[in-house]
Amino acid sequence: MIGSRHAWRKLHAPFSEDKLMTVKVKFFASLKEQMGCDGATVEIGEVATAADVWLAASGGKALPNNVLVAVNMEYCDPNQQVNSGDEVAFFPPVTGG
Amino acid sequence: MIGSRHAWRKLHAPFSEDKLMTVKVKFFASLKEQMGCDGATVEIGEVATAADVWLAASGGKALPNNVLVAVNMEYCDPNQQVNSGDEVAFFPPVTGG
Amino acid sequence: MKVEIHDTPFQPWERLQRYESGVVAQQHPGKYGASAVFVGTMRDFNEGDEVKGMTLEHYPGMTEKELERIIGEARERWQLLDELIIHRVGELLPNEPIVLVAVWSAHRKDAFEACRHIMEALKSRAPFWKKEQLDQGARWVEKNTDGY
Amino acid sequence: MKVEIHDTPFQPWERLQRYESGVVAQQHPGKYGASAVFVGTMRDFNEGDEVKGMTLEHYPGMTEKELERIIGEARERWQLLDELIIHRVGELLPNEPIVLVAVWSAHRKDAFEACRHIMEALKSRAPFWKKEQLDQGARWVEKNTDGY
Repeated sequence: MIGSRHAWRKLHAPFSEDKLMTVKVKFFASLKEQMGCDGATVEIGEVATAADVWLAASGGKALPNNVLVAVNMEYCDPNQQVNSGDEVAFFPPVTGG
Repeated sequence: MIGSRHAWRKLHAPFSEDKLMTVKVKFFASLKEQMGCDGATVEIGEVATAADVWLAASGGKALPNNVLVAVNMEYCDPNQQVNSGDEVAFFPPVTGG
Repeated sequence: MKVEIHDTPFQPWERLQRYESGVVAQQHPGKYGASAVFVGTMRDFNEGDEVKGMTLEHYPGMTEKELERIIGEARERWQLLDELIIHRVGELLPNEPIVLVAVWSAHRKDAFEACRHIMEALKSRAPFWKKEQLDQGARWVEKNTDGY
Repeated sequence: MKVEIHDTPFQPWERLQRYESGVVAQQHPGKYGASAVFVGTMRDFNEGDEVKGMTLEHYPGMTEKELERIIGEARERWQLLDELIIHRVGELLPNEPIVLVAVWSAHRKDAFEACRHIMEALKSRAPFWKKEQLDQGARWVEKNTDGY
């Protein structure tokens, strides 16, 4: 789903074209298989939420309801703002223990 | 508290004087210390409850509320009938674990 | 099901290792997804006093029967594969294990609930009595507190 | 507090023995009257199917952080002396231990409740994912069931 960062940004970044930040995206488990990769570094407009990052990284698909979101290894709401350098992870319901 | 079985029977056995049965009495923990012995074999009238056995074995003292009663190693009500050969145990609240 | 009364110190984790590998894993291979364990250890304090040692008295015969009845009742209420209870008697020092309660089940809800239930039933029904050695002398523990 | 992720089999009872004698007994001698433990072991069945093996994936870094947060929250709610969590990742076979949760406390109520709470929080929050190998192929476990 994630091609070259440049190509992707041109296609999907919905925000300011002149101010960009870089975030690290990670996928796990079944989501990793569906996405075909375990993550990528993506550029996105400077004001963006975790859901925006998903939208960009997934090629425009809506964030499924049951996907969990963590920013910098801490659970958060998809509407949480992300900052440059953040690690943004998306994964299915956890099934450990 | 428990003297010779004969002397005790004469003083306390409240039931039939001609039909007697034998039961084994046991005391544990603080009750054993208070009674000064860990048990005895006592004779008592053939129709008797665990409480009657206590009364006989304790020299006529009332059964304290918090004393637990077991007949043949199973908890029971003080009013339960006992049978010849039964083991009747009296002990304080348990404190194991 | 196994119930043991020991009059010398026992090592709870080592006993668990042996019982699980020797009995549970042999009789229920692949089935015991959940085990819950409680271990009670002698403290050096109780009700504000320093405790130097402890004597644990019990009612031989009834103790084992009552613990087996407690396990039997738990089996009626929860789905259990196996249970192990070990209890010390005799002279104990601080840091020595007093009691081990372990249950094995397919699922964790049964394991957790049965383990706690058995432990509470043991505390309120199994015929054991503790006498504590304090600096001022010995005293019988009068009552177990409720654990819920 | 100790949190460990292992990619090879671990022996829960042996680890408990070592942690208790090496850490808990050293740091809290005479104080740990109660320890409660849960061990989860891989079953050879799930949802009516035979399971041959399992792959446990996790999110390195976040796993440890989340488990430490869970312990921290439990410490705010119960009086705990120490905690040990070990979780397997990688390729597992039936009968291999998956998870160990142990807590030490002065009193049994705190130990029982905190152990169960930590285990349930681990099940619902710690970033692990199970993929089961069946005869028909592999499948991701979709959801943990509620344990209360």
